[in-house]
Amino acid sequence: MLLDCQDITYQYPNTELPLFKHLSFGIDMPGFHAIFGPSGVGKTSLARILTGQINDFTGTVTTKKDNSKILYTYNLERLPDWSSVENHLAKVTPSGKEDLKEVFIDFFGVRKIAHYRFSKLSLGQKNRVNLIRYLVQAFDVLIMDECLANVDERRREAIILKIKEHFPDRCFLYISHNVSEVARFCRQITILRSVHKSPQAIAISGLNQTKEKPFEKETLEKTMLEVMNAV
Amino acid sequence: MLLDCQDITYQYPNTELPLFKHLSFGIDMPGFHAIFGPSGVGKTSLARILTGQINDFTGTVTTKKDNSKILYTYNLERLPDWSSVENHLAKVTPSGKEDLKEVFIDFFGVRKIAHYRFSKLSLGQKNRVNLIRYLVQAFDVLIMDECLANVDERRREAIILKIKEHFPDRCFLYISHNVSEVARFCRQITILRSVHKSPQAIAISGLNQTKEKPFEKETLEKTMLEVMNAV
Amino acid sequence: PASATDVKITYRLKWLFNVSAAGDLYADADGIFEAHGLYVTVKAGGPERDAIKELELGYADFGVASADQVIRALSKKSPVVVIAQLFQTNPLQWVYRDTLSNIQKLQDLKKHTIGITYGGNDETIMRALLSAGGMDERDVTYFSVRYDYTPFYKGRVDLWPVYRNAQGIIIANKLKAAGETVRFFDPAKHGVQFVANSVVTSQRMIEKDPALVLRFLCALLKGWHLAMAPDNQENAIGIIQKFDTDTPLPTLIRQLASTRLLVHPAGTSIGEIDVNAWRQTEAIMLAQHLIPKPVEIEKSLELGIQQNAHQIVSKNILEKTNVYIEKESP
Amino acid sequence: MLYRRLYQFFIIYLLGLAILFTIKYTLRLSEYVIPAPATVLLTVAEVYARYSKDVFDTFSVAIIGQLISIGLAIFISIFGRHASWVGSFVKVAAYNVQAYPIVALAPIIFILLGDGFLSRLLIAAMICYFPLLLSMLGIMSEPITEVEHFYAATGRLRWQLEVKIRAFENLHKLATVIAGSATLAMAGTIVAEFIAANAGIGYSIRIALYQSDLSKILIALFFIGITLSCYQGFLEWLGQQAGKLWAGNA
Amino acid sequence: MLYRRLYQFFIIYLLGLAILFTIKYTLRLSEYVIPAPATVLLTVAEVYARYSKDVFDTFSVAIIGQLISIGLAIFISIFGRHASWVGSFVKVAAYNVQAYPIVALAPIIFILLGDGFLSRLLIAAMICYFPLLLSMLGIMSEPITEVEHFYAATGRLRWQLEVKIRAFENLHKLATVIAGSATLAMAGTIVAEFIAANAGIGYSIRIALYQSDLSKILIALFFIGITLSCYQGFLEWLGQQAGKLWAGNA
Ligand SMILES: Nc1ncnc2c1ncn2[C@@H]1O[C@H](COP(=O)(O)OP(=O)(O)OP(=O)(O)O)[C@@H](O)[C@H]1O
Ligand SMILES: Nc1ncnc2c1ncn2[C@@H]1O[C@H](COP(=O)(O)OP(=O)(O)OP(=O)(O)O)[C@@H](O)[C@H]1O
Ligand SMILES: [Mg+2]
Ligand SMILES: [Mg+2]
Repeated sequence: MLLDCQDITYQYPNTELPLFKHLSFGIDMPGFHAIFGPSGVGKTSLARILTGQINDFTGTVTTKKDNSKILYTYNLERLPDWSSVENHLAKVTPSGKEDLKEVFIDFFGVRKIAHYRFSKLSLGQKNRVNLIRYLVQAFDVLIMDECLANVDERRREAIILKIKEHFPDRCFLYISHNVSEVARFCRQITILRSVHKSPQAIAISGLNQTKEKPFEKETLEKTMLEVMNAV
Repeated sequence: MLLDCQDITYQYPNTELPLFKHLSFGIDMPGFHAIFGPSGVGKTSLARILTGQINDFTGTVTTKKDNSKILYTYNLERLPDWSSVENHLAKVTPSGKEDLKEVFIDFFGVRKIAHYRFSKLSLGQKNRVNLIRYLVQAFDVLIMDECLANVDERRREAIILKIKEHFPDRCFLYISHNVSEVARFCRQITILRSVHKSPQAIAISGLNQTKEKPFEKETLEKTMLEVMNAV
Repeated sequence: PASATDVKITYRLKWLFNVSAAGDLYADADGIFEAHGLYVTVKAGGPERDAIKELELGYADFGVASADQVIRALSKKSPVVVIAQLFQTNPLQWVYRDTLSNIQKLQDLKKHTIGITYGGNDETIMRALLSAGGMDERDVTYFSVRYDYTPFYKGRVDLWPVYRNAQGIIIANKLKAAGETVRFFDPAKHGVQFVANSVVTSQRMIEKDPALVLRFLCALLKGWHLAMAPDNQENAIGIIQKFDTDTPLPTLIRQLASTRLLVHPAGTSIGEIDVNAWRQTEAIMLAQHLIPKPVEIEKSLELGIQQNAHQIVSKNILEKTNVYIEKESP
Repeated sequence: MLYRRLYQFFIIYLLGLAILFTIKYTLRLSEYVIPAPATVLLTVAEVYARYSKDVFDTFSVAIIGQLISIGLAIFISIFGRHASWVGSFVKVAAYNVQAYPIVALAPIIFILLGDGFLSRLLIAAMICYFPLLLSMLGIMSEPITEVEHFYAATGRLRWQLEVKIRAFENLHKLATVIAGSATLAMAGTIVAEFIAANAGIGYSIRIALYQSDLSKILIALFFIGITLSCYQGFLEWLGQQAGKLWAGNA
Repeated sequence: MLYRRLYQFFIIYLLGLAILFTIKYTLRLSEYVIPAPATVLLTVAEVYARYSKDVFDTFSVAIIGQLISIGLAIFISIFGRHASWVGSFVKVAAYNVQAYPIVALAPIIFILLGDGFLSRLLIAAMICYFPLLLSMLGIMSEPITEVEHFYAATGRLRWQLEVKIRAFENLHKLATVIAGSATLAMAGTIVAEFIAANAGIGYSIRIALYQSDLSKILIALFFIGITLSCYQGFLEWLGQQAGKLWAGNA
């Protein structure tokens, strides 16, 4: 198991009912996976449990290497505004990853605004710039919490494919509300359901589309339906 | 014309090239309309021009009644955290609209978290709560800038239909990156294109789906294609 | 008229409650004021206080002010009059260690580092002394004095200005405890008569109710008499201690003794207004351009009232009975 | 929390004494420059009752003074928060008054208010309110768009609401400054007493200075420090409680 | 902007005079209590040269003092920003020192530093740094998650960066406080001169007080006010420039 959550129960302080009850799920292979579920079901909370930002839960979170690096990025993050986006990216890029960074800057379409301060960017531009700085870091698991939510679909799909191409052996947990996208690009789709249902998490395998391997319409629709029904 | 923009040219201070050049477009009937375009093309900027937050542009923005009330809401807004969401909603609901507010609270699925402080909500819950307080205000035009971006599709569609049902004679400008959604639910889709293309704005009519009138798959795909090509 | 009935009066001192106000406090605490039908609030003073201003503003009816204050006030047309002079010798003197050669003549000041409060009347006095000795600032080193005595303690300053009867005693004690002895340099002994604390009131008061002024002054002087009377020391000390809680008894006794010598030196009467000293004070201030032109100080010295009060008081001090009230009241 | 404050204060105080005494004994300074520990102890026995009473007296004035200055700061920062003419006028006024050393203003204050409680209070407040004013100005003049946008757009953003929003978003900063300003209220009152010379520990300090009695001053400082540490602790606790209440255990 | 500041200061000053003079003439007070306008003018002619020089002298000390206290405040707030033992210790220390009235500390300061420039500077800094400290503490102890998350998650959040981020996000507030603290630096220096030095406007004020010469004090206050208004204006301008530069004309 790359990542394994067993029997997780958690309730936020002074709330009526628990958010998770005996929640279990696991990721056993690298790839571009999804965590999917209705708004408010607990995706972000789960991510914060995985990264240890929440630690007063019961149950166990285990990773293959016990020093696996789990990074978490979300769509409200900001870069400091005291210098241009490109300077910041340059600063936080580990040596050896410079070329990768340049590739992403071009491919994500932020080259022509790379000399702006972050605050001047559009939402989608912010999303992309922020994602780049995470991609060039060292990580085993990267949790992407709606961190492309404000990017247009065409570009978003291109970006996802690019990521899959560059990091075949890393593990991504992609949190998004776009069913078709999740169904098309993700390998394992972990569906979070309300605490009343059990099991609270169900795994569905997606089409895991790549540049090489396009998808068939029917399977997509089947999977999408499967996902929607599972929720 | 409900809303008419003629020959708008605008460039942000210390940027290389203008964002809009002789941009013209208009909305001639009420309904649920869209402003669509790739990330960074200028949708938010355009909205800020329409609401007068940006006023050093050239060109004219005219509305039917010259005192038309244009409201703008975006997905990063916050409610003050000193009391519960329901208190805030109650406070800002004009008398007469209380029932409407209650309807939305139920229908948008925020009833069970209405007693939380805003900061405790999930992104999608925040989106919905914020939208409710705008819907109960008096307005002629409401610009919704990705203000449902973090809500799951199923709920989002339901919400859009609800809005259309309740406000047949108001004008909405819905900014979203979800092509199919825009194509299905919007009446007029104004497509913003990069400043190099001309005209910079193209109008396409969407399926304008309502509860009563469902849509045909083919037309949807046609429209979606139309939109994607126009961009 | 006010003089017949009981009156409320506010009396503003020059400095904090201490031995320099012995008589004032005595008159208050021993009920002498009441006995004279006066209900007096005695208020402590301080460097930021100015009795003369309070007279004008009506915050006080009588007050204690130093001569230089009086003369400045007069030169600015303030309607103030002097009704008694509390110190016959100015308590402001300079303390120095006896390791310093004894200062017998003014020229002995040469080359010494002398503490002065810039703008204070110790500066005025020192300049007067220097010019009297045919010297000026260049012959000595001035050192600006402030709240703390450290520079003197650490020997950076040779002569330090103190109130002989108050701080003087305290410092002498401290150094004594450390096995050092001190001397005091007294300007008066070198011909500089600079008047210190005096009792003042407003022109208005004198004109409106001279009897009241007389009555107050009598009570006050009686207070001073009893406070200064060696055979009455226990009472005096007891009263001062009530107000000045911070000074230990032995110190207080020494302070009182020293105060006696300043207030009631041989051949003077308590409260006596030394006109010549006042003239000299004015002359000094004029010479140092502290006032633009003469104020004719003697015009503002109420010698009459003072002598009148003195006779009454010394009389019934001798009789040890308070005949004054019967006399006055109709 | 409070305990820590207290014993940390003890450490600091003792450290201070230690330094003084080392100076004394290394430089062989005599008793009258820096008193020996024994002397200090004797003095404690002599004055502790009176001084603790004085400090308490001063402290009670300080509290009132602080309350006043908080009110004052809020008031001025509300006017001064805009770049408008009035705003800048109020600011210029507030700043200038502050620039004048109290010692220079004191005589004028006494002329206008007479001596006693009122002057004492005013001076204390004047010394205490300015830091409050500065941070409040900073906070009040900075819009919080994501929150204010709705109210502004729907014409609901009356100044009370604006102030409330900005205060709330900066609750933590405000709490820090207010708690800290207690210190200044105390210092202010002491200075006031020092000048007005009629009551409180400030008055006692003046006398001690006049009599050059360092040991008394050291003791006074001790009482001041301990009172203040407690009050500080209390205020911070209060701030946390308020925060919890208002922000709902956020 | 600067012009406005200046003439607003004039208005305030004249208002103050007006009040004094009204009191004078309604209560028929002599020259001694409140001088007549004519006298004040004469005094101006007499002392303006000396006083403006004095004020300038004081002003230059004040600037250095302010710089020092800014440094001091940054230093302490960096240590004090955490709820750690050291943090609270530093804070307790800083607060207590502040609570002690300078006049009471002065003797000790003089024992340690001797008199003259250094003590003067120290006292000025001590009076000026505390408000700075308070707001900086408030600012530095409040995390800015959306910005800091990445650096923390990737182990890059060294304290320098943390401080930089929090300072930058609160640039406007900091600018306000720093500009405002100039006032305190000035007041501080004056007080220092008042109790210590033999130079500067504080010293002149003390003499004027001894000679109970209100007109001189009024003139001193005028020079202080005008110098300060200019400096204030300059600092605010500087703050804006710095902001522009750092935040890129944001
Ligand atoms: N700090 C908190 N205290 C109490 N309840 C909280 C807190 N944070 C989140 N919640 C509640 O927990 C639930 C799950 O929140 P979470 O943000 O994990 O949902 P989500 O799946 O990320 O939703 P979305 O897709 O809208 O982001 C929500 O109902 C929310 O109200
Ligand atoms: N204040 C500003 N100064 C300079 N350039 C700006 C500013 N705000 C936005 N821009 C630039 O203007 C362009 C349009 O921004 P805008 O936010 O309108 O795009 P958008 O269509 O809303 O994109 P998105 O869909 O990602 O929100 C972007 O390239 C952005 O970099
Ligand atoms: Mg979420
Ligand atoms: Mg946008």
